[in-house]
Formats: sequence, structure tokens, C-alpha cells
Amino acid sequence: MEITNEFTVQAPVAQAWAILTDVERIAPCIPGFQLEEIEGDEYRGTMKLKIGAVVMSYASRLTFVEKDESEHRVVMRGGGREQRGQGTVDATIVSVLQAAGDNETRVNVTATLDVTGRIAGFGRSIMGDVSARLIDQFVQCLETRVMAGTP
Amino acid sequence: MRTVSLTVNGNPVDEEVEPRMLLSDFLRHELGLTGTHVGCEQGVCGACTVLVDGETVRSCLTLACQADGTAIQTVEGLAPDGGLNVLQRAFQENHGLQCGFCTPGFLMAATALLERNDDPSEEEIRDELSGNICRCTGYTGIVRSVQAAALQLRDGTVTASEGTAE
Amino acid sequence: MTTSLPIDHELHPAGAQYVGAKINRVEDPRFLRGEGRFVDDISLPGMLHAAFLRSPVAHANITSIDTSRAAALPGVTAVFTGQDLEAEGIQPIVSRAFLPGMGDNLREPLPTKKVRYVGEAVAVVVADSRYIAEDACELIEVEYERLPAVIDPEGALDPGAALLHEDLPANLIGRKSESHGDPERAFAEADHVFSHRFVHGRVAGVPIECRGVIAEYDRGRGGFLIYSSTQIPHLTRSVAAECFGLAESDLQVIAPDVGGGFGIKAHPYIEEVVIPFAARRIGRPVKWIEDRYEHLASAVHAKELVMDLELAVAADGTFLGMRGRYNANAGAYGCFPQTGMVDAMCAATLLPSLYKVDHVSYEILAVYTNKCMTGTYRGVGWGAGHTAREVLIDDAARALGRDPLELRLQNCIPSEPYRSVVGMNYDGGSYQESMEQARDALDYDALRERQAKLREEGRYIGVGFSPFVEPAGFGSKAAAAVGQKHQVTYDWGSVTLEGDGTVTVRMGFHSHGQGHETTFAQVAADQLGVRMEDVRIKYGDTEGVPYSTGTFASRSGVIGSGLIMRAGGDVRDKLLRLAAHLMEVSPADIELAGGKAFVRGAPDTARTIKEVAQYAYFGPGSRQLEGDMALTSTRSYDPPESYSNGTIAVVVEVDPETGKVTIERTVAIEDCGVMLNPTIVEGQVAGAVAQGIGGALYEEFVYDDDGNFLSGTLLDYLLASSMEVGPIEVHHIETPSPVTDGGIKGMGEAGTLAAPAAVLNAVADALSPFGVTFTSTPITASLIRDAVAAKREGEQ
Amino acid sequence: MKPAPFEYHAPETAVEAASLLQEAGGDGKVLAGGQSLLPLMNLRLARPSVLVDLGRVQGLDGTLANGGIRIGSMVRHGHVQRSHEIQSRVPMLTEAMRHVGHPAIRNRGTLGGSLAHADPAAEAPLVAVALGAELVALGAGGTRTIPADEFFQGPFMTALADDELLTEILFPEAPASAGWGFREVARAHGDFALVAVAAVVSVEDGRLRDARIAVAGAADRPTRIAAAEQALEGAAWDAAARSDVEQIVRDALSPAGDSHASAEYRKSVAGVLAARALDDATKATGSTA
Repeated sequence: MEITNEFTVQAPVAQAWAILTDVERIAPCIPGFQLEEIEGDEYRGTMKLKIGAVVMSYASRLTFVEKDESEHRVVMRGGGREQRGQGTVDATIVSVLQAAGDNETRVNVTATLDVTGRIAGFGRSIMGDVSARLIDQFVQCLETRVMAGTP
Repeated sequence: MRTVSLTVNGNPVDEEVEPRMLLSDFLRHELGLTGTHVGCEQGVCGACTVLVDGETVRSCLTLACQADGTAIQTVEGLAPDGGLNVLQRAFQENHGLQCGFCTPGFLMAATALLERNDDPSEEEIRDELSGNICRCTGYTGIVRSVQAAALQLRDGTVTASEGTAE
Repeated sequence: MTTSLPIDHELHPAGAQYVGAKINRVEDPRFLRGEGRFVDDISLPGMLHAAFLRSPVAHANITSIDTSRAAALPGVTAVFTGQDLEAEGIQPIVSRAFLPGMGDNLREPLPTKKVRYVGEAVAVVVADSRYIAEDACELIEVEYERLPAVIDPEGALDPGAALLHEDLPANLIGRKSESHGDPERAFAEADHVFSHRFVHGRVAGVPIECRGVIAEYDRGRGGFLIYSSTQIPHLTRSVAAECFGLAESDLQVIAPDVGGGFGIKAHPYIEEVVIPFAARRIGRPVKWIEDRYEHLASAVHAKELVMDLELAVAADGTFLGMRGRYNANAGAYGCFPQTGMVDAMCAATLLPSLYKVDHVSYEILAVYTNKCMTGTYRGVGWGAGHTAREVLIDDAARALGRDPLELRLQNCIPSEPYRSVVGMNYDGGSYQESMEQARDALDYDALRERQAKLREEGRYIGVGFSPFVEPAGFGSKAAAAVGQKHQVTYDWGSVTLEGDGTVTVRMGFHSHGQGHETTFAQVAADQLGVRMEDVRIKYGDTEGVPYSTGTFASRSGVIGSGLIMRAGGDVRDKLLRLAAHLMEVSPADIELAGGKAFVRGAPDTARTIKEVAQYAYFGPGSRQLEGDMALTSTRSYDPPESYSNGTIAVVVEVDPETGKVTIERTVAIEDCGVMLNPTIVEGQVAGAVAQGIGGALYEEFVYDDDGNFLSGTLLDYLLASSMEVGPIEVHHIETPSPVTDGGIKGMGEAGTLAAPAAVLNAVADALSPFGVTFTSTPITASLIRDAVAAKREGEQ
Repeated sequence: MKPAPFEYHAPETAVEAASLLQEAGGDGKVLAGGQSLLPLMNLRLARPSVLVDLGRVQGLDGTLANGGIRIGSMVRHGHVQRSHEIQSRVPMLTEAMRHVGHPAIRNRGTLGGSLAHADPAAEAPLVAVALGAELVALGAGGTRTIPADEFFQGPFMTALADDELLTEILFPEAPASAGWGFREVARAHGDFALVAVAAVVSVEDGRLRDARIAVAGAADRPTRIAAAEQALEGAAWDAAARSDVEQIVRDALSPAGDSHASAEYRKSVAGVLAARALDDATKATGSTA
């Protein structure tokens, strides 16, 4: 499953790049994510996905596969495994940053998701809506908490 | 564990249950009333339908502890004398069952219907029973059975709870 | 002819009063009182409860399984994996090859190396309760190395496709081609050739009772007692015995009351090996009750076929030839005993159906994919192939400007016995008559007028016809006729007159809705002149009843009645001799009826059959009779091919803007030869039709491209309710079979086999102003609306 | 298919319930009718560690009519369906209940539970949005009133905090000139809506006024179609208006497709049902527009 999303942050592209590639800084804004340890290139933590009454907790890890500052393109690979149950999430997230003005950067995110287990087992698809909602929350948090505190 | 006190088919029951125990499991495995069947535990098939305070309820979507203080009726309580009541007999006479697995749920749903309305149209019967799935009969015999029971009840010759020995 | 019986051995011996009557079912009261005894209603002392951990991925190597945390959970007795079974030498279930180039398919009860579909059992937990067992399943840690999922049946044969079974050269299960007549020429000379690719959706019977197994091991005797919700207790015993390396009689398999089967429970399953294994290891009885997710994900699916059909038609509408290619998406394993070829094979061999067509060819293949294995479901591939053919015929009729029913009547075979070009031996029927009767029942001309009128008001009703032949009374010869020569059937039954004058019939045919306790009691009572209430039908326990391949493929009615007529006839002869001896007359003068034996024409001479039986068991005088006087007989019966027929017609209203279909009326004309009990025939027809309607409009097992299973609840796999199905009228025609005992033809599958085509044809007929046609099932509201919209856009 | 273990509480007051939820700190869940929650728990998709059963809480199962009507959050769907008091004030809600599952589901399921569950295809949230209902939430911090438009925030997501529960729902009084329509298409009777539309409109001097059109099943939450409402203001309900509304509603939505219905289906049928619901609504006003 592929999910595409675009959002805009109020910051010049260089600054946005610096922030968005700094996992420790953006981690608090990833909805439900709790960063627990960093080992070398790998960021580990718990991802708690809450969709109404449905709560899925994943032991997750995140690594950078590609970080191309000249093209402002970053590829991350994430993986998670349900803490109770057998489901997994694997994601490849490609983000491309583009200046949209002096103090504005457009971020294009394409996530390729491979979800297995109970959550993947339904005919009614809400994944698209859910991820759009999560990205909204992420951007909102980014703007109010991370960007606001950036000189 | 929690204590629940209720009546089942008129008999008082006091039991300790784990909060997560489903009412369907409680009736079947704690009380041994295996006439109530479990077909999906997803709230769709209706096989586990029982009457709680006179209303149809999916016992797989009810916790036993939620039933504390209620009066429950199950299929075993329909014909206490070991015969068949009007509705049950109508099911036999109109081929309203084949494998018999969904049957208790249909009987309970039809009992609640006839309790409220002794002259339901075919459409009303189909609507009221649409939460119960039967894979054997194509519903033809079931609808006919409920119609036949309603007719007898309207005649006034029998009452719903009246049992007849086989 | 294979069956010449003495005159006494007939369905209606003198005095018969039950066969053919509408008799209420004798098994009903226990179900109506909630006193049926299904597997989950059984509890054995000391019994533990099992839950299976199932694969969340479609295709992967198992790199490790850590069960330690699960095993440590309080209340957990044991956790077993494939390694545990392998270590004790438990053998795989084998689905045997039967065509050149085909390989055996071995299925380990629990996989040791890889998983091949979402829902495949990987480990089993045994605990004090099902609740705890499920808690423990969540604590098992399995590492999977993912492999590409093979989902598409055509892509499965690509050279680059991932291989499901490493011991096989490809994902091909088997392939076979046949040609009859000269189809090349027929197609070359045809004025019209109609063709389509039809994709039949993956469906299943979905009985309301899921499966379930209880096993207990008798350490002293070294044998098992296994309760299973199965249609085939004897085959289950055979397969389990083979897996454990035990003699068959070391296992007792009991199928108690079974809450519907529809073919889904006509296969042995791995749980019937794993649960006994767990019971043996632990030394206590173990119960496993399949939950609905497990059932939907892992009990057999069926009928997923990609079918390429061609129909050659002459200018006057005569059918000249048919060609078909049938590719079955058979899932991850081969089912026992038919293999994954079953649906494609059944679909192809019934290609000409009731049409007089002299040139037919087909290619059959089946492939392994990372989906649940397929097996039999009411109507099997016959239904899928039937739908594809009948929809194509309606398309052809529209293109030719012909009435669909007339075109069919023009091409229909005669009523007399007929050998189809592919070699099926139809035993005669009411092929044309059933179509005409359906037409009359609908008041066809008036219906067409109403249709035209409503169209002017912007309302769309339509009618669809689906005439059918149904291979039934499935014995070895019928199996061979559908290409399944390897599926030998074998069935015995016994009839015993007890010392109290009651009659016990023992047979392997299990009853799970068919009403055997009634119909077979009717047959037996007529054979022995006893009252029906004095007959008991015993089935389901391998220790208590003779061998049977089992209840499926509309076979019990024909074979069971034949067995009872044969064995009952033997007992009747002895009963007549006993009565004659007791009454000091000649056996030829005795008549049996209503529980009494009397001298013909002198009812006041009557002695009750109880008196005669007591004379046999306890009366010293009876010992003067010579010869074997055991009041019991066990007989077998393997009937010749026989075919029911009929027509299903459906009237629908369709909302072209929302795709909503309302079924206004269903008429089913059924000719199953001599009927044992019309009430039960009608129930079988209506039930089968409802499942057919479900398959046409609502039901489908959906997998995504990664092999995720998207139909794990009954909210996803939608079953039709009383609101969707609507009223079903059943009409009878009774054309006795000239070849079966008693002229009986099997029945029960036709509705599921034929109703989908009637529904699709009716919807297409309703929407004919838009030019919409269908090439897949199910036709959901979304599919219908989108098809109308596509045609509308195309016109703009 | 059995629920994971949890701690169970059956408080007798709403305040007690709220404080139990607060103590649970995000791992608690309200059990109202349970007809959506228990299937999820049986599937172990939901596994709250604390379950707060509102079944014994006093005062949540009543109705109070006063122009509009206040309906307690624990009023069961079946009661809503049968209540003459509710039918006389919010007949659209009565009609919508016919589409909620089946009788046995409606006998347990509650209005508040359905709203808090916020299924984007559910009927009660749709009606609440269409009629401009207000939802009253009680939390440890006290009571607040949330307009339905703001309450639904995404698929199964609401404005309720973890420690809040719904106590009542206020449906405003409808103007005498207003008519309503409710249309739904489901795969089968009682199944979730593929698409449903609720519409309210008044007719004054042959012109449409104050139309409210809301759609369920075609967005991540029940959604008003403002563009269509504006287009109808002052218009006559004729073939052109009808076709405009159909088009506007369709264009306003960008639903996802799934194995039950395509995206195009949901968009298009939303338009069709909007027009039909408005047919019903205008007819119900008794005036010609």
C-alpha cells in the first residue's frame, strides 16, 4: 500500500531539512511514538497506534537509508512488530523537501507500507484516512512545538 | 472475579465470574445450558441470541457481569415441560430448521417478535429476523414457521408459553 | 444395467406408506429444545482447551519459534510446534496425484519450515481455558523470513514466480486437456462466436457452526477417541490413522450433531491430527473449537476460477461447439481426497450441460497460490462453470436478438437418457419441460410487459433463467465422469430388526441438516412394514456404523436408500419367513404394513412385528427355520451415474444509480426423480438457492496483493439474511431414474450451482438498456453501479 | 476469539466513571452498549486494561423534551426507535435507527456509544452532524458541550479526551418549515452504510432555505457539504438544482475505495442519495419548491 501526502512547514528549506532529519527532535511529534534508544544508525522505540478503541503497540526501529542533502531527499526505513500478537509494519518513507518561498518548505512524503496481522485483515480500508490524520497531527505539532522554538 | 446474581429461565443463579467472561460462554460452559450456540463472536450471525429482560441480545457481545441483576431466557426455557411450545412446533411443522445450529437464536428472536406483535407481515418477520443467519433453509421455512405460530396465537387457542407434549 | 434387484427389493413394497409423503422431521424436537449435541456441547473429564497461533503472513520461511514465554503463562499446560510433531514421526496429510505429471502434495500438520497462507496454523497452545490459551498465543514469538506472495492464478505459473512447494517443480498442480468431436471445425464454420473471460469469486459454505475437535488418548489400548464436526468420520479416521501410524480401528471418530457442512467439512483437516497429538502428549482430553476468524481464514475455500469460454453458434441459433479453459486458484495445499483440481475439473466436464452440442474441448489446470486451500463447496466447480456458461448464453441471446429461454429450448437435449459429447450418461429428465414450467410459473409474457412498462417509469426489472443438470448420487462412476476416477467411493449400511420389533439402520452417511433420521426411517419403515417411530437411524460413530466415504455431493439419498432397500429387503425376506412360520402360512401370503404382519386379505390375522421379532429372538419354534436367520444385513451400493435437473428463474429489480439489487421472486423447478420426502427436497432447494444468491451478490474471500486476508469477519464475508434472499417457490417434476435403486436421484446442490447464473442474467436483463454485462462474481452494488456508469460514459 | 483480560468497574455515577477513566490514564475504555467495542475486544483489536461499564450509572438513560430534545447517552437505539417523544422531535433520528444493525444490536447499542465510537459510516453521528446536535461530555475537569461538527475528528476519532465520557446529546428544535430526508445504501440490510446522506431543508415562498446536507461513509467522518448547501440557498428544487447538488456533492468528496465499494461508487452514490434525500425533505415540508 502506498500513501502519499504533502504538507508545508513555515521554514526555509535548509532549516526544515535540518529539523526533519533529526529524529530526536521530531520524535515527540510522531503521534504515539516513544523514542527509547539509539544505537548507531538505528532509532528504537514504541509506536502506539490508536484508532478509536483499537490500539496497536509496535516495538519499532527506524533507520536512514538515504540522506541526500543536495536533493533534499531522505529515505527512511521503519519496521515494527506488535508487542502482543504477530502483526508487523514495514515502511519505506521517502520525503522530498522543496522550497516554496523564502520561509516556506513543501514536504512531499510517500510511504510504502507493508502491514500484516489483525489490523491488515479488514475489507473496510481506513488506513489512508488514518495516516492522513496522523500526518496532520505530526505537522501541527511540528509547527507549534518544533518550528516555533527554532530561531 | 466478580459475583453475578441473575435468573436464567426463572432459576436464580449466583456465580463468580472473570470480568472478561462472555455471557455466551457463561451460559454454555458455567451453567451447562448448551442450547445457546456460538457462531461468530463477532455479533453478526445471531446464533447466540438470548432474551435479557425480555429483549433479544447477542450473548457473545455481552459480558456475563453486565447481566448481573437481569432475567435471562434461553432456548431451554421455551418449553419447560420437555415438549414443544407453539413456536417450536410450528418450526417442526413448517420445516423451519435443517442442521439445527442457528435454530435457538431464531426461536429467541421470533419469541421476542411475537411477544410484541402477534400479526406480523412477512416483511416484518424478515426484517425482525434479519440479524440471524441461517445457511441451511433459505429462510423460507423459518418465515413460514413464524407466520404459522402467529396465526395460532391469534386464534387464541394457545398461548406463547403453552407447551405441548410430543 | 448394474442393478437388477428381486421384486421385493423395491422402494414401494406392498404396504408402503411413508416414502414420498411430506412427513415432519423426527430429529427436530431435540434441536428445537436446545438439546442437540454439537462438538462444543461435549465436555470430557479433565478436558483442556486449545488455541492455534496462525500465520499473519502469506508466504515466509519460519526461522525461529520461541514458545517459552507462552509456556510459562499460568494456566498453560503445553505449547507444541511442527518440530514436536515431526520429532514423534507424525506423518503429513497427503493429497495424492492422479494425473501424469502431477505430484503428491504433502501437508505437515504444523509446518516446520515455512508458512504458505495467512491463517495457517503455526503452533498450538493447550491451557485451562480458551481464554488463557489465546493469551498465550500472543506470547509466542515467531521470526519469519518473508517470501514474495503468489496470489494471481495466471502469474503463479510465471517462471519467476516464488515456488510454494520446493519438492515440486512449479506451482502447477496439474493440467489436462480433452477434445470431443471436431471443435476446430465447428468454430471455423460458425456464423457467430461468443467468448468471454469469467472470473468466479472465491467463496465457501460458511456453516454457522465452525469446525471443532475433541480428542482423548487411551494409553492402555493405545488408541484415540476423536470427536469432530465433520461430514466424513470414516475418511477422517483413515487419514488420522495414517498420520499416527495406527490401525484404523485404534481410532474411534465420532461426528456428533454437526451444524452444517456444505462440503467444507468433507475434508480431513490438520487440527484432527494436531489435537489428538496434544491429547496424547499431555495425557488429558483436549478440545479445540474453531472460531469464526479461523474458519474464514483456514477452512477450505472454493470455486475461484478463471474461465475462458467460447461458444460457436450457427445463424439459426444452433449451438455448434464449446471451448473452455479453466484455471483454478487452488490455494496453498491440495485438499484430500480430490486435490486442488476438483473445481476446474468439475467445471470443465459439465461444460455442455443440457445442451445438444457435438464439439467440445477444454483445458483444465490448477495452481498453488498463497491463499487458503480450496476444496468442495456445494455445487463445486459445476456451479462456477455453469455461471460462466449461462451468462455467456444470455450475452449471445442478446447479441442475436433472441429470447434467452427460447434459445436454450432450441438447443436443449431430449428428455430420454442421453450421452453427452464429453461422455456423461444422463439418465433422462425434464430438461425442456422444467424450462417451460419455470416460464409458466413466472407468467413470462406478462412479466415482459411489466418490464417494458416499468422501464418507461425509469424502473428496471429483469428476469434470468438458469436450467441445469446436477450430477448427483455421487458414486465411483459419477466421480469418473467428472474426471475424478481416483476418488473411489465405498458405502455400506446395515438394517437390523431388534428383538422388540424396532428397526435399527446403521450407516456411515452423516446427517447435518439433510434429515436422514426422517427420510431413511421412511425408507426402512416401508421396507419392513414397521411404523416410522419404530425406526432408529444411527450414524456418525465409526465404531457403531459401517463404512462410508461420507455425506457430500448429493450422494446420501440415492446410496443410503439403496443400501436400506438392499439390506432391508434381506431382512424383510427373513421377517416374512418368520411371520409365515409363526402364522403357519406361506411367506408369499404375508403382507407387512403399519407394524403388523398379516395374511393378505385377512387383516384380522395380524400379528405385530414386535411379536414376530420376539418369536425370532426368544421363540424356540423359530429355530426350526433353516438357513442363516440373522435379522440383520449389511450391504453396499455404488450407483451408476444419475443426474437431477431443473430450472431456476429469478426476477430482480435493480437501481442503476446505486447498484442495489432486490430479488423480487425466485422460482425453482426441481426434478430429482422419485422423492423420498418433498418437504425435505423443498428445504434443500431453498437453502441451496439462498447460498447461490449469496455467492452471486455478496460473498467473496478477498486477499490483497501481499496476500493479506481481508475477509476475517462476517462483516467482511457477507452472508445473505432473510431480507436479501426473498421468497423462494419450489415446484416439482418427478422423472424416475431408470438406473438407480428406486428411481431416486440425488439432490441438494442445484440451487447453489444454478441460482448465481439466474441472478446475473436477471440483473443484466434489467440493465440491458445500458448494455451492461458481467464477467465475474460477486456482482456487488459497487460493481453494478460502476458498470452502468462506464457504459453511460462510453456513450457520451 | 475471547477478550484479553481487563479490570472491570461498574460505577453508579457519571462523576465516578470519569474519575475511574482518569485513573486508567489512557488505557481505560467506556463500555456503553458494547455492540462495537465487544467485537473489537473479541478480536483483540481493542484491549483496554480498564473497562468502565456505564450500565449502572444513574441518569444517563432518560430523555427531556423542551423544544428540542436532550437524550441521555445510554439511551438504547431500540428505545430511540420506539420513542414517540423522540420521533415527534427528531424524526430523522428515528428513521436512521432502522438502519443500525439488527434488533438485538439495537436493544443493547446506545446513542452515546455510537457517537463516541465515531465510525465514519455510522448513522447516529451522521444525524448528529446533519441536525447540528451538541454533545455533552463529562470529564474529571467538569462538563463541556461540543458541537457535532467539531466532535468528529477522523475515523473513529473524536474530541473526547481519554478521561471523558458522553452524558447527553442535545438535538435542537427544528423550524416548523423544515423537512428532512435520510437515505442509505448498505451492502445488505443492517450492514454498515456504504454511503448515507441526511438532509434538512426549509421551503419559504417556493425557495429552499437553510439546507443542511451531511454524508457518511464517503469521508473520514460525517461531513457537511457546505458548497451544496450554499448552492441551494434561495433556489427552487427543480431538475437543474437536483443535478447541481448531485454533482457538487460528488465533487466535494474524495473517499478511498476498498473491497466493499470503489471510491467512485462512494462519491457518485453520495450525490445520488443527496438528491433523493432532498426530494424527501422538500416533499416533507409540504410546500412546493
